[in-house]
Parts: sequence; C-alpha cells; structure tokens
Amino acid sequence: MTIKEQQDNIIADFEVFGDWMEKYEYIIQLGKDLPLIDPTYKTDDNLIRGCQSKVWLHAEMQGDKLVFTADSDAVITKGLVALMIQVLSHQAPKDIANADIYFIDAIGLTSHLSPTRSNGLLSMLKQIKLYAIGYQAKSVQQN
Amino acid sequence: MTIKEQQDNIIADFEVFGDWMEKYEYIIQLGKDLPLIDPTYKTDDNLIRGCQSKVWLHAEMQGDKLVFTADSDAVITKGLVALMIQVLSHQAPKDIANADIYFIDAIGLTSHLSPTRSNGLLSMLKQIKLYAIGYQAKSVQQN
Amino acid sequence: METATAKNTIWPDVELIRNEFPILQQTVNGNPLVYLDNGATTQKPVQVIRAMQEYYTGYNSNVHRGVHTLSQKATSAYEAARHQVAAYIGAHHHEVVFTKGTTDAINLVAAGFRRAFLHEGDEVIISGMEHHSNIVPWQLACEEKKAHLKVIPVTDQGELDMDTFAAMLNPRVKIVSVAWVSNTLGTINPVKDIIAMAHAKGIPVLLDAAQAAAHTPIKVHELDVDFLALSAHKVYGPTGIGILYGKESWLQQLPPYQGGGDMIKHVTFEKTTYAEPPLKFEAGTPAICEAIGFGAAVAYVTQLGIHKIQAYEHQLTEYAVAQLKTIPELRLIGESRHRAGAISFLIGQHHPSDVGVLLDQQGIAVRTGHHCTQPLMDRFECPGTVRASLALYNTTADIDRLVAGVQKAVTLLG
Amino acid sequence: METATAKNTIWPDVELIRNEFPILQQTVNGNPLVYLDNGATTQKPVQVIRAMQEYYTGYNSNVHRGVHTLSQKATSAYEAARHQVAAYIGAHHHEVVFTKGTTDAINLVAAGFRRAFLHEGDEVIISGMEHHSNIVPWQLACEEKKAHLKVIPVTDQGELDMDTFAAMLNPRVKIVSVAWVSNTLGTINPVKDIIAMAHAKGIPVLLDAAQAAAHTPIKVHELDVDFLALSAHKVYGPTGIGILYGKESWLQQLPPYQGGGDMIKHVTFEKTTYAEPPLKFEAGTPAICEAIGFGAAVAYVTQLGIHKIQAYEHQLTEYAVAQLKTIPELRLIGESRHRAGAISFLIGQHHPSDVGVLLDQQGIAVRTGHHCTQPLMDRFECPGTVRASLALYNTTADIDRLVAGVQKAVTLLG
Ligand SMILES: Cc1ncc(COP(=O)(O)O)c(C=O)c1O
Ligand SMILES: Cc1ncc(COP(=O)(O)O)c(C=O)c1O
Repeated sequence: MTIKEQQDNIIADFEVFGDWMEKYEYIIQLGKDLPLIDPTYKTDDNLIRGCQSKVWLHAEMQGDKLVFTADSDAVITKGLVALMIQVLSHQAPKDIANADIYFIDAIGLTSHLSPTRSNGLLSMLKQIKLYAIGYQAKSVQQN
Repeated sequence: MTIKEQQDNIIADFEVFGDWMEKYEYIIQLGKDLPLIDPTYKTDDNLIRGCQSKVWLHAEMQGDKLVFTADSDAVITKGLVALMIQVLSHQAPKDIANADIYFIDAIGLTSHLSPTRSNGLLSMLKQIKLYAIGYQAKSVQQN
Repeated sequence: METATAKNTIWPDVELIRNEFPILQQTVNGNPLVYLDNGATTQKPVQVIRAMQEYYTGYNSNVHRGVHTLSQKATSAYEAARHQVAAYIGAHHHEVVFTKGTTDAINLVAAGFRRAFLHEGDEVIISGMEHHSNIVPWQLACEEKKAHLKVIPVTDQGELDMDTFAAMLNPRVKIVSVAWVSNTLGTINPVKDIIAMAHAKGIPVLLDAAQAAAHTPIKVHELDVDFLALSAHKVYGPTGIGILYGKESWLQQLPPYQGGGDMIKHVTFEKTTYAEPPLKFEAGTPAICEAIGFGAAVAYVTQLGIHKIQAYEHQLTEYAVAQLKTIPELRLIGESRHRAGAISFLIGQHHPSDVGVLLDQQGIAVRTGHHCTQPLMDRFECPGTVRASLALYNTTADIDRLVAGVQKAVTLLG
Repeated sequence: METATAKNTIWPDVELIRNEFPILQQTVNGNPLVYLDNGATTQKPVQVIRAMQEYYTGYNSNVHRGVHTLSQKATSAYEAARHQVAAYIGAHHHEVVFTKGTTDAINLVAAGFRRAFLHEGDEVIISGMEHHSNIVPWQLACEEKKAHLKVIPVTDQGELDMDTFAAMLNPRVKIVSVAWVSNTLGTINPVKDIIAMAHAKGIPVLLDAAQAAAHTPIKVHELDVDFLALSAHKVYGPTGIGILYGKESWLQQLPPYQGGGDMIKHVTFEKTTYAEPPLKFEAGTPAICEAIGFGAAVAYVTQLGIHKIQAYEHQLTEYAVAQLKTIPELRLIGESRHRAGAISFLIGQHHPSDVGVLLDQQGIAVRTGHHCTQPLMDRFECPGTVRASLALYNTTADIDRLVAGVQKAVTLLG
C-alpha cells in the first residue's frame, strides 16, 4: 500500500468511532499492541525527548524500503507512533521524504502533532523525514 | 500671622483668579520676586534634587523663630517655594513641626506636591519639617 | 452532589465568585471547564482585567520623571499598586521591588550574592523540593564563584528533613533559599523554624513564596524573613510581574542588578550613583499596567479575605485527597501533614501524560510532567506526576469531576 | 488649519486611525489631549487591548509543558507572537528572545559578555547619546572585569563623530553598543556604517532600537547586526515586554542569563543542561499576555505599513521643526540631517519643567528633563530639554497646538 492508501485506510477506520472514548480506546489498544523496539535500539541516540513523554525511533533499510520500529513510555503517544509507523514504515525513502501527512488532522488528533504538545511526536515525524532524506541521498550516490 | 492665617490669606488671594493662566502668572511673578538665597548657602548640602528641577533651602534661627530662604532653578517651582516660605518661615519650630499644610490643595495645585512630580517640592516640605523638629528638640534640650 | 454541597460550609457563595472569572464560563471538548492547573497560573477576575483595560484606555503613560497629567496618573497608580502589594505581605512599600516574577526576583538576589557576598568555598542551601527557578540561579552563582550548593533532603512523605538541615548550617553558608509551599507536593514547609534556625547562625533566608502567596497569609515582618519572592500570575494577577521583598538593610547592601533608566541617581561616563531601593532594582520602564493589575488582584484577594480563602481551600484539599484516595490504583506523591495548593498523584503504572490527555478530553485541566522539579522527580523515581492544584474558585463539584475523570481514564487505559 | 490639512498628503485617513486609540479621545485640563510623549511610551490601539483581553477571558494558561487545551492555546498564541515579532524585524523566530524590554535585553547581553567574553583591559564602545539603559549595564560589566568603557563623541549638531569612532576600533574592543535613533535628539545614526566598520575588525554590534522600532523598517539580516533590543511599549504594544534579537551563533555562544523554569533541558543538583535558544534565555513564566499583545501591535503596524508610517512621520517631523523654528526664543537641541521621533528644544533661559507644566495646563503632553541621557545633557550643557515625540496618530493639528502652547508659555514666563 502506498502512504496515501495507508492514511485513507486509517481515516476510514476512525470514521466508525462514535465518540472520543472509542477513538482513544483504539489508540490505546494500538499502543499496547505495537511490537516493542528491539531493546538494543532503545538507546539515548534513538531517543526523542519530549517534555512529557519519550519516544525511541530506530530506522533501517530492508531492501529498498525504509523500516521503522519505535516505542514510547506513554501509551497514547505509543498508539500514535504506531499509526505513524503503519503509514510510513516499509516505504521507499523517496516516498517518505515527499509524503504529505494528513491523516492526523483528518482523524481529529491535530493537537497531538502540535509543536506545543511536547510529546515528541512532531520531532519523531521530523526525524523520520530526515532519515528518509538521508537514505535517499545515499541511494542516489550509490546509483 | 500664624501659619493658618498665612494659608488662609493665600487661599483668599487665589480666589480672585479667573483661570489657570492668571494663577500661574501670579506664581511665576512670585518666583521672580523671591529674594534669592544668599549664594554662600546655595551649596550641595542645601540642595534638594528633584528629577526635574532643583531646590536649595537654607534654615536658621532668628531669635525663637525659624527663618527659611530658598531658591529653585525652575521659576514655577520657585514661585511655589515662595508660597511655602511665606507660610512657614518666621514661625516657631514647634508650630512648623505641627503645621497642617492645606493651602496647596485649596488653591488647586495639589499635583505640584505629589510625590510623583519630582520637582523637589514635597522633599522641601519634608526638609522644612525636619529642620523644625530638629530645632525644637534642641530648644527643649537647652531649656 | 449531596455531600459536595454539604461540605462547603465556609463559602456558600463560591458560585457568585466563579461568575467574576469570565474564563471559567466556557466548555472545553464539550464539557464545562474544570480548571485545576492553578499551580501553573491562576485565572483573573474581571476586577483585574478591568483595571488593566482602564489603564490602557485612560491613562497609559511612562512613570516617574514626567510632569504631564497622564504621567502623573500612571505614576500614582503604579506606586499605589506597590503600597497595595506591600500591605498584602505586611511590608513597607519601599521594601517591595517589582520584578518580572518569582524567577526574576530569585535571580536578582542570586546575582547580587554572586557579586557581593559569595566567595570560593562558601555554601548556599536550597532543598530537594525546589522549583528549577530556585535551583538554577544558585547553580549559576555558585559555579562562577566556586561555591557549593547544598540540598536539604526530602523525606518519603515529602517533607524537609529538618534534622539534616540543622546539621547543614555552618559559617560557610551564605544564604538559605527554600520554597514556602512545594509546587509539586503541596507541602507547606516549616518556614518559621527554618528562619529561626538560620538566623541563629546569622544566615539570611530567602523564601520562594510563589505557591504560598494565593493560599496563605503572608506577614514578612512577623516572619522576619530576609527576602521573599512571588509572582502575580499565581495570585489572580497578570503575567509579567512579581515582587522581591527585601529587608531594607539587605536592599541597601545588595548591589544593583540591572542597569538602566529609573535605577540611577546620577550618571556620568566616569561614575554612576544609584537610586535608593526599591528603584535601585527597577531598571528601565517597569511593567506598569501589570503592576496596576497586580494591585487590583491583591485588593480582590484582600476583600475576599485570605484567611477565609485559606480555610475554604483547606476544606477543599481535604475533600480532594479523601476522594482521590477512593481510587484504588491511585498513589499520592507527597503526603505532608501540612499542605496547600497542589495534589500530585500517579495511577498504577500509567504515564502521567496519558492521564492528562484523557482528562483534557473531559474538559478537566490538570498539569502533568515534572513541574519544573526534576530533582524531586528523581527523588521519587517517577517521570512526572499528575497534579491537580486548587484555587479559591474551585468547588467540590470540580473535585467530583476530577475523580470521575480519573476513573474514566483508568478504565480506558485498562 | 488650511496649511495643516493641506500638508497631510500621505495619510488622509489619520482621523480614522486616531479613533482606534481610545485614550486619545479625552480632554486633559479642559482641552482635547495632544499626546506628544511617544518617545516615553506609545498609546495602544483597540486591536492590542482586545487581544490581551481575549487572552485573559478566553485562554489564559501557563505555556509550554502543558497537555490541556488552554495551555495548548496559550502556547500556540505565545509562539505565534514570536513569529509575528520576528517577521516584523526580518528575523527567524528562534533568534527572538522575549525580554522585559530594551533595558532587560541589553542587560542580558552585557551580563553574558561580562561572564564569557570580557577580560581585564578589554574595551566596550558606546556613544555619547546613549540612554542610561545602554550605559549602566556596560559600566556594571566593565567595572567587574576591569574593562574600559569608551564613548563615541557627539557633534554640536547631535551626530556621532564617525572619524573618532573609526579611530576607536581596535582589537581590545569586544562589542560596540549604540542607539539606532536617539531618544533625546531624534538623530538617526548611520548604523549600516557602524556595523560595517566594526565587523571589518571582527567586533560585534548591538543596536538599541528602542526609538527606531516604531519609526523605521528593521531588517536585521540585511543589516547583519549581531544583537538588537527593543521594547513593545514604544511600538504600540503593552508594557512589560520587549525582545532581544541575536544572531543564532551569538545566542549559542552567550551563556544563560537567568536560571529557572523553561530555560533548561535537564536539571540535577550536580549538573544542569540548557534548552536551545531562544528558550535558553527565557527563564520562568514568560510575560505571556504581553507577548500576545506585542504580536497584535506589530500586526497592527504591519497592516498600516511601516514605510507609510515612516513617510508620514517624516513629513510631520519636517512640519514640526519648521513650525517650532518660527518661535524666536526657541533653540533646537539636536539638528541632525537624519531624524525621527523626538524633537528636543529649549526656550530662551526658561527651565524645561516650567514649559512642561504650562503645556500640561493646555492639555499637551510632552516630556521634560534629561530623558535618561544625563551625559548628553552635560554635553549640551543644559539641565534637560522639552521633548515632543511623534507617533503615527499625531497630526499637523497636534503640532499647531504645540506651537501655540509654547507661545502661550513664553508669554506667561515673560
Ligand atoms: C534609546 C532608548 N534606549 C533604551 C530605552 C529603555 O527602554 P525600556 O525602558 O523600555 O527598557 C529607551 C526608553 O526609555 C530609549 O529611548
Ligand atoms: C515554587 C515555585 N517557585 C518558582 C516558580 C517560578 O515562578 P515564575 O515562573 O512565575 O517566575 C514557580 C512557578 O512556576 C513555583 O511554583
């Protein structure tokens, strides 16, 4: 699935929810399900420090796709991290770098991505794009 | 004349003025008329520094009366200084120390005596009272 | 709601008071706002908002030095505000320096001590429950002078270890600087004892009263405290202003902090002489409108009565603690016998921010995180807490909403 | 009045603008207020007053660190204000530090230089027309480090002696700190030249833009200035706030100023690491409402157009100077070829305060005194001046009132 398809899927998933509680129940569930990052990757180097919660993010190329694993110490953040990874992991660096991320807005969770939330989510998105740009540059060099 | 009579006289004088211009013309005239302080008294010790204008004040006992001479570098301040001296000079220290100064209010120049005016007038009044209290204490000691 | 209403014996008219706070009349995420983040900042009554608006629409002008009418009015109002705030803390007006807030006030003292009184090997005593604003200024000063920062330990209950404090007092200590009330634990520290013990050794004391000022009567002369700092925005006043109280003798000794307009007597390029305190410490155009708003705020509190507020909040705090304790997964962080303002807690293993997000969804504003007390969080080995902090306009109904909100959060977090 | 109306070709709608300033719609001592004390502080348009009221009635909350809705709104608005002010001066938002005002901003830099860059025998260059706020902070810093304060002389016309300045630049000079526009003389200094000359020797420059900000377009990147300070209250914004602009590299190098909440990354009692600029320099709860009001103020000015304001004020200044010169006894203090804002004068031998008092009686607000530039008064051998200072809402009618008022004062003073 493309990044766009992934996002549209999530938006469709969220449309069924009647109220904020169902929405958060789902996010919390996602947070609980997220396969934990390999502990060896839960390093300070991979740490994105928000004022409120911490996010760890690890990136590696598998073939021509960029694969992310991640974790957070707060379960709602972790759920949102899971959504972000569902959308952006296993994609080509070029597509990630150019991706327009609109699903957070569309599912009504804009505030979680605001620079003032300091849960590390916005920094995580920035970091994901930086990785993508980095690997893109590398692959261009290698070609 | 007592301090009270002096004040009531001034209030009566000011009653004839039709507008602020006549009032200030009179004050300015007073400022110009005030016999200058003896230059030897125009010292830093006798200086009361307001932010806006300077006031010099000299006190001495003549018999059992306290006599003030004064000057200011601003003519309106000087005129007001002249009124103050008309009221408070040549009076017994005790009477000066206890005096209730109400004429400034009554002639509508309250703002010139406000602590925020920084023309040195309020400080001058304080200084006059301090002199009076000082001389009063001295005369009590000597008796 | 039965019990809730029954509880409020002290202040039956709290609903009338709530009406004076326009911001409280709103819904957040579809629910009437429950504002329990008063430790961060309090809301402002119309009296304060109006005083500031009157200033800007009626007599805004720069203060001191001006002969024109607006300037006179502004100066009078600014100085009247100083008198009001001084009266609120039982001080003389010339002992009250307007600052940007508590942080600015503490920095002023720390910088003065750095410059004039701190030498290599000297010590500064703070406590383990201090706000960063009462830690970092002293770290900066000590670092520059190779002096040492000493920390009064905090007990498991969240109180100061006074025996250790007693043992820490020695001739190298140049100042003791501690919070009156902890912004995280709600602990009211035994400031009278602290002052007496320090004074017995000739050591001055600074009280960080940021969290005391809205909850406790303050009488600086009775306390005999040397310095005291507080912020208007935590006492129903505007942002951008606070005060440093200093004993006259200390304000005389302390070197000037910032240089600029208003704090001078005479300036030449060779030599500058300084104005008398408090102006000596008020360089530049002050926060005029804010000072006036601050004056209106303490007038408001005074009119309601700080003792009455204290009694009401005490009742409310007891109620809140009792109700919160009914939640099985809840663990209080800080269980001092003497408390005011803040109530910190954790829910099972849940991250405070998760609880905060779910409360916000229900229109309940609490603060989550380290509350600018990271060393204290390290002490209690938690990444932060959920903190509900009370003000005079909170009600038992607010507490009930909080408890129900936490319960819902617990259910959702599973 | 014929000529007056005829003169205003640039801004025919100035009366509409005046209506946006509630404070101007009043009489003082029986006369419609003529406010010509804008150098001290400017009046505030309803847009600014309203923005602040909306804050307190709608979303007052402490910024950063909060997850609840009000805190998010307040933080967004606070940071949006930083963007607005940054745009106003052509800076990146992360180069803009909110301070209490110009004085606070200059002290921040002076304290940082004292701590990190000034050593015994070093020099700091200021000018002979500086405001006390750009003199005393450097005196304090130099005194502590046994460095020397050097002063660019002022010519009889009230301009900087640029040849002497050129000769003063040497490797011992650690910073040049000068006013862009003189608050007393109205002189616009050749800041581009000053910066170019200093940079040629590797010396950074701080511009005190307090009196430039409301009158002149500011483009810090084009200017290539290292630091720039200004106050909101002189740009139609609230009291209690201003900014320090600093080049990113300088803000990185400069040590923190005040310690406290918000300026840290991580605090332990052993070691504290600091946040990135600008937060590194914003300790404690900021002046949140004031920042938002400041944002509204620059938005207001931007919408009117600073170039248009500049052109209008230029015309008005020329008119004022010409009209004042028709008074025989009047002597201008400061006759620079490039001027903005302030017009200082003396009337014969009359004391400025006498003139000020008589103008106030006529409802005309000017400032009299030393304008916090005592060394400059010594230079011109006067105890002070009468200063009329203009803003965008002044009109030729105001100038006519001023001139008539001065004439009446002259008559009365005899
Ligand atoms: C040139 C100049 N610099 C600095 C200042 C100080 O500004 P503030 O008092 O707002 O800190 C002023 C205003 O008084 C000024 O005119
Ligand atoms: C105990 C304590 N000290 C100091 C401060 C700092 O106050 P401000 O941020 O208003 O300077 C606070 C508030 O944040 C506080 O709670």
